[in-house]
Amino acid sequence: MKRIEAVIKPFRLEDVKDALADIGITGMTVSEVKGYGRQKGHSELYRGAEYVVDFLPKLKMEMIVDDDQVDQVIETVVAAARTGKIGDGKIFISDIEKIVRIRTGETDSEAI
Amino acid sequence: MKRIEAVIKPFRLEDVKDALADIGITGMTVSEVKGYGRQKGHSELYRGAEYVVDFLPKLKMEMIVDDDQVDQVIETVVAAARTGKIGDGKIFISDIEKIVRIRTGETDSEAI
Amino acid sequence: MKRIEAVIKPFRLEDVKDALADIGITGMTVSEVKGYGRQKGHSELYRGAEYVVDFLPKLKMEMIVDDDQVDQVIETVVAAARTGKIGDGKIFISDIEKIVRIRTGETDSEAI
Amino acid sequence: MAEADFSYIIDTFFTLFAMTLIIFMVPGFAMLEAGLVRTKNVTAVLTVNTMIYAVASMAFFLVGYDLAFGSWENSSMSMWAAFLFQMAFVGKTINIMSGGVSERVRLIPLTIFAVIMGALIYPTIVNISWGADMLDGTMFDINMYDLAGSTVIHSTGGWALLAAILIMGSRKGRYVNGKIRVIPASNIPLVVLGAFLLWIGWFGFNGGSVGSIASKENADAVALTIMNTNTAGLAGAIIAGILMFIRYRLLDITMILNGALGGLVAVTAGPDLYDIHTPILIGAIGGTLVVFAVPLFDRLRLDDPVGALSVHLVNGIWGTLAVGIFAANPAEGITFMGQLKGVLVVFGIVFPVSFIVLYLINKLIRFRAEDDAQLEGMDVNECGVEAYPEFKRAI
Amino acid sequence: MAEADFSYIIDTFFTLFAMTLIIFMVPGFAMLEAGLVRTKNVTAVLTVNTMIYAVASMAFFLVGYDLAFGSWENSSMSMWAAFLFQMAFVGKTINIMSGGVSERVRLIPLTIFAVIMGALIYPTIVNISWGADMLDGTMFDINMYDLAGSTVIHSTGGWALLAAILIMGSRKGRYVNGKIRVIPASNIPLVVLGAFLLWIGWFGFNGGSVGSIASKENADAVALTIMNTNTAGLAGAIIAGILMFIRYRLLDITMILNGALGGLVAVTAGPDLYDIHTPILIGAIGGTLVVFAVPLFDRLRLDDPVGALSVHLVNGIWGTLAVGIFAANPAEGITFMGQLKGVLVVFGIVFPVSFIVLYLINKLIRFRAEDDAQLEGMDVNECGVEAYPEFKRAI
Amino acid sequence: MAEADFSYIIDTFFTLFAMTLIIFMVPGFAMLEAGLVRTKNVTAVLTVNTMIYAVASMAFFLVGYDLAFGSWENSSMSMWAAFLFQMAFVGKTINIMSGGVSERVRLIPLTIFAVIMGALIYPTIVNISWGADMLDGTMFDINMYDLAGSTVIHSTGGWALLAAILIMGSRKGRYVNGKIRVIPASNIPLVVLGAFLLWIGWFGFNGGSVGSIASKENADAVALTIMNTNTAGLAGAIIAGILMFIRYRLLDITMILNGALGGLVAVTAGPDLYDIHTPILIGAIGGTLVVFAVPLFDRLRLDDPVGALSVHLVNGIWGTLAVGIFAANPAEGITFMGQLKGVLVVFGIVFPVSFIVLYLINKLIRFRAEDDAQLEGMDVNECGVEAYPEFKRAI
Ligand SMILES: Nc1ncnc2c1ncn2[C@@H]1O[C@H](COP(=O)(O)OP(=O)(O)O)[C@@H](O)[C@H]1O
Ligand SMILES: Nc1ncnc2c1ncn2[C@@H]1O[C@H](COP(=O)(O)OP(=O)(O)O)[C@@H](O)[C@H]1O
Ligand SMILES: Nc1ncnc2c1ncn2[C@@H]1O[C@H](COP(=O)(O)OP(=O)(O)O)[C@@H](O)[C@H]1O
Repeated sequence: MKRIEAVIKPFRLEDVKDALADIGITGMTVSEVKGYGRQKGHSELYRGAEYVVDFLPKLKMEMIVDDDQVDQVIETVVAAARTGKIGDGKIFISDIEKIVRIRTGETDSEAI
Repeated sequence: MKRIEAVIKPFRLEDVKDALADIGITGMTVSEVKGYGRQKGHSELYRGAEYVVDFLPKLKMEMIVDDDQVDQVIETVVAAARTGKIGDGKIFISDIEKIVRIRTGETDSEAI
Repeated sequence: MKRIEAVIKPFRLEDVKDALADIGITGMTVSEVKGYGRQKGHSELYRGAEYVVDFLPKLKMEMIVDDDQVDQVIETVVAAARTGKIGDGKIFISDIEKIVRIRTGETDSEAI
Repeated sequence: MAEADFSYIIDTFFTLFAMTLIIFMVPGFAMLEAGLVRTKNVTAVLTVNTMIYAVASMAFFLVGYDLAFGSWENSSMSMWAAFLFQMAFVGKTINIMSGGVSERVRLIPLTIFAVIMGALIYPTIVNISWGADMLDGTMFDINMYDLAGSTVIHSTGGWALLAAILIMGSRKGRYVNGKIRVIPASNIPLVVLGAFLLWIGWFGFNGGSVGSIASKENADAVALTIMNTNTAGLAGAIIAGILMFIRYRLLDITMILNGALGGLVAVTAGPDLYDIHTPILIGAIGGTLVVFAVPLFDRLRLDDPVGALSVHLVNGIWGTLAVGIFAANPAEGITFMGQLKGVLVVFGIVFPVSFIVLYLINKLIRFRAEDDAQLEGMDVNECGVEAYPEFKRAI
Repeated sequence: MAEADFSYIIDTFFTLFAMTLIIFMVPGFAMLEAGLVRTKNVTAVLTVNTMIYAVASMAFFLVGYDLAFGSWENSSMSMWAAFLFQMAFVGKTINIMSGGVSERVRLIPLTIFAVIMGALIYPTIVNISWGADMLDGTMFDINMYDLAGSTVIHSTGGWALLAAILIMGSRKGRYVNGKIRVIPASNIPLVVLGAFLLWIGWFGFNGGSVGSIASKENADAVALTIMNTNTAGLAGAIIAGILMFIRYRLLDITMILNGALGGLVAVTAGPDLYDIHTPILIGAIGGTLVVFAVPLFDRLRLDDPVGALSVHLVNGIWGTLAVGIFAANPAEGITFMGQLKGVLVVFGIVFPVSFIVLYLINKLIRFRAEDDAQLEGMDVNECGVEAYPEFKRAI
Repeated sequence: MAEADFSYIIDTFFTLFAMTLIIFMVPGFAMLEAGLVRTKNVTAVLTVNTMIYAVASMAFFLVGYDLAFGSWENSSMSMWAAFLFQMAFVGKTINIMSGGVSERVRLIPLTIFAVIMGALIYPTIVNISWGADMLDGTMFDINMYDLAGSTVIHSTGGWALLAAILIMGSRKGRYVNGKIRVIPASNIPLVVLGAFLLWIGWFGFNGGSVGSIASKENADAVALTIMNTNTAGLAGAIIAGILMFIRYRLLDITMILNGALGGLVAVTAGPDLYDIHTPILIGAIGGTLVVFAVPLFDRLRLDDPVGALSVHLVNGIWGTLAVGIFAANPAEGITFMGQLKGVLVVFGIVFPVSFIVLYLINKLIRFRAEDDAQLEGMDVNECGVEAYPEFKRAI
């Protein structure tokens, strides 16, 4: 099983979620993060003093999926999250060794 | 070393933490997340318009442990987090290659 | 490619980020977490009743880097995040199989 | 002591008291709207509210007051108190309009409009209704009874808002593929705080509009006015709560408060004319109108994040007509047709004039923020100040 | 001008002023309680506060006022002002009770109770203490001196709360395995804002209760009342701060504010009777009582998230007795025993009646939310509106 | 009715009204400062504001009032009302100082200083300017016109703040390696709410300082005072907005509000003396001064998280001198030199005395929190209560 993490622009969340639900993804976990990257930040003010904010609000979505779903999920996320402008975010894939569903004790593919 | 991540219902946090402390887990990192899964969301209102909220509040706990502790931690989390109702959450296990304790520079098992 | 996660004291963020930028790290993702560890919590009050808060505010930084950068990043984070007092935090290294840049579709090293 | 002196002193004091309550509506509107919009637009909304108070009051001071009343003279109370009371009203009219175009409006063109509204448009309406009356003797002369401005303030703001929404369009992402996306309020305590500051401000708004407390009759009129004002607010809240509960089995506080405000707007035209029970009916109808108008405007794709059209425009009209229904008194010139004429004349002036002014400003500086700016939030793009910036404990 | 006219006008104005200050206690209680509960219950608490103001005031208007005073007639000020002043009190009594059962109480049965309290129970207490006095001539007739309601308002609310807690039980998860789990306040700025709005409201509450400002004596009495009110609040805050610091080396603001409110409740029975130094003692004892009562009620497993029992019930009793101690004046009928009798008679009526009414309503519609609903939060389950819903920047 | 009685009653009532508005400045300062500091210091700031109100008022009551005025006697209004009005001012002076040392000051030594300030330092300044005048006949006797305290309140607080900053130093992490780190406000709605509560409070502050409303002339003076006060605030806000927009193309609300407050401070010395247009100039200069003073103090490494030096000290001086410029009236003893002398004498007393007192307290208990405590936040270390503690939904 694989963990697919996607750091995306926050306002794409609904679209990405819907697109994933359409291809049969039934679970995901989302967190609020701040991203630092090529997308440059902006200046903000405080009582007339300027400062640069270079951590921008992003959302991180995490989906644990079976190996054979990985490519489809990546494609779906890319399609739904892309705006074409810098800062659209990244997808990271890593390995998951085991899954347990707390409620039933089921494991691995059954627990996804 | 393994990373054990548990997505749980927020109000179980204290119990899970205490149970883990009882079996000798000395470190964990927790974050607030929103979960999408089988547990269905609910309707909310705003000025008389209804909408569905399908991301529910969850907490994600992360424990890095030695390989031989994994099973015990899983059991402990399952026991302490389970309410038996849908949405109890999942546990994901993955591999960690290296650990460093910032304060001392100790690594791996010594740094847990 | 590797994922380097560092749980640090929040006020070290700026320094760690600057140090990482200096060694050429161009991307990172940060989230607010609460940490439980050896650093003991403190008592708080509410209407005259005391209780112990043992989850302390921390930040988790996540950098996906090429394998050959790992050691340098670790050193840099340790140097910039260390205060020498308990609770300075930990660094966890794990494997990342694949990266995709959403905007361009580039993958792996090119997508970092 | 001469009775005239007594009356002058007491009415100056009373008017300052009433004015102070109205000024509480400045933070009132600010908190209400700050609570209703998304966090990324909170500072912008607060800045708008602050700037409106500043520039519209100044414009009214330098230009509008003369236009409205012809002269500063006042023998019944201190002329400065009389001015302050009138000045306190101006911002409200513009707040009504600014609230309804939140989350997409840019601040500089809005500030320009606030100046024109405070210097010219609103004073013109005051002139023909409460003031020097330049239409006197023409066929457009109006005789409407409108104690504290169901039409003069609330509909005026509402018509300007309607024009503004037509020009600016809806918020990015609000109506997508024929669907309405609900954008919930971000901070309910602020909404409640704001609504109650408005409610309390209304006591000064309506009570002060009686104009004098310095005789037994006037003291009764003021007290009755405040009582009826409050009663209509209570009734509006209750009916909205009942309707929400019937429909959803839930008590939607945002609608309950809008219901209360609807009731308050509705009673504003004639709180001194009704017996103590009529406001229950007027407020309840007001609250009901809000409950039905909010989704209606949404179906018409008139995107109004705070419900200002429903609260202020619809109930401004209803409240003015209600005087003609429940307190018609042809002997004193209060008739349903007179009220209706007032509503129509004000519409006939405010809507087209606002539309043209907004249209022209829009040619110079676009009112509507770019889509990208809307996505990022007005705070960062217009103010440079985030409302809740903290990356917790990072510094 | 006839002196009677002068007095009528001034007292109408003054009463409207005092009433307005009391209405600031509506957002005051709302903010205080919204700050003290967990975020998942904030909207529910705000909705409760709003609905209570709406329905209890309406019930008092339609039924309760007649029951309390027998007639609306008033020759000393506008009858509408007199009504508004009394109406402003009603909600407070119920707020005291609703605050203490926060985070588990369901809204509809609570609203029903608010109607009954506003229409019948509270007016009955007013009747026998300040009003028409139906017990006059019976052995239960009370002669207690209670200027602004240490007993009539605060203890009444407190007894009703005690009954309510007995019926509803504690919050899920509050007392587990014999341990008390601390559930901290979620938003301290709201707590402080709310407490100060209450404090300011108290000036109207107590000052207005003098009933007239229209003579030199009365002007002095009003000013002294407000001064003594404030002094007791100051003393309550200071003593609570000192006790906290001695015990914990920390200044717990939630306790300091509860101490201040305790002092304010305690002085409420007789602020016009004391010299200017006595309120320091009364307020300091009031603050001390709060500091000790809060943990005591917890040990008794009476779960009161906002400390209302300690602030309002304990100090309502203390304040009423304090009049008998520090301002006994048998010539004018003020005695310790008279005060005590008043406390007991009010207890004897309010507690059982509230208990029975709550018990019966509870049979129809359970007051206490299910455990699962409590875990998820009252906001989602009762209102459908989260207080701070935003998944930051997701839309 | 005798005119004296009328006047006594009305002025008692009016003074109570003005005092109430000033007390709204207690939550006003509290909200403003709570919004301006980082979340980890919010409870501490709120606790400071609460304790200051409590202890400084009490100290003024028990000691300071006698020192300032010599006697409580008052024939023109209730002596209790006169006291309350003066008492309402005390806390403000200390708030000015406490706000500027936020985020590093410890609570106990600050509380001690508040006692000394409320009991001795501030009353001494009142004595020589508005009160018994112990310097009368000496070469230091001052004749400055300072209606509501541009110098007596605002500069006094400002000088004490300057001394305090010199003793306590800047916040940890504010100036690092020669660079200024910006530490933004954490909650803008609270800032706006606080600023408007202050603004409204100013109506009572300045209006009430006229001292009487009980004649036509006084009624006019009060109304003019409030009007001019408001106008200067409007002008300060507008100019700050314009300057921000010119420089950054952004409307920085924190600066706009500071501009408004600067204008309000500046007009405070003579709002009753100016015609209605002069305050536009005075307020605009006030707002401009704030815009330039804020970065200047930062360059001087005087770390003032809320901008109190710029708002209160700089404009306190400017406002006092402005009277000498725009309203000089040698016949009545108002001259530029007289104003300047007043400014200097007050500086000459308050700054060294505050410095010495602060220095001595600092020897006993250090004012400045340890670096580690500052990093963790004052809330946890001084109060034990976090402002927004919730680990969302964890309980
Ligand atoms: N190497 C990295 N490690 C972790 N997170 C990264 C990394 N690079 C980028 N990110 C995340 O992705 C977001 C977008 O990256 P950015 O470089 O701004 O634009 P783009 O996605 O268009 O290349 C960043 O804000 C950050 O959250
Ligand atoms: N495949 C998945 N990937 C990531 N997170 C998941 C996945 N499935 C479930 N989750 C997380 O677990 C939570 C609980 O899952 P859910 O399906 O609602 O109930 P249950 O745990 O009873 O099966 C979800 O809210 C989500 O946060
Ligand atoms: N085994 C672990 N798994 C996950 N997170 C850990 C673990 N141990 C420590 N942490 C994180 O690191 C933080 C610091 O650890 P702590 O034991 O307090 O001090 P130190 O870093 O000095 O050893 C903790 O607050 C927690 O967030």
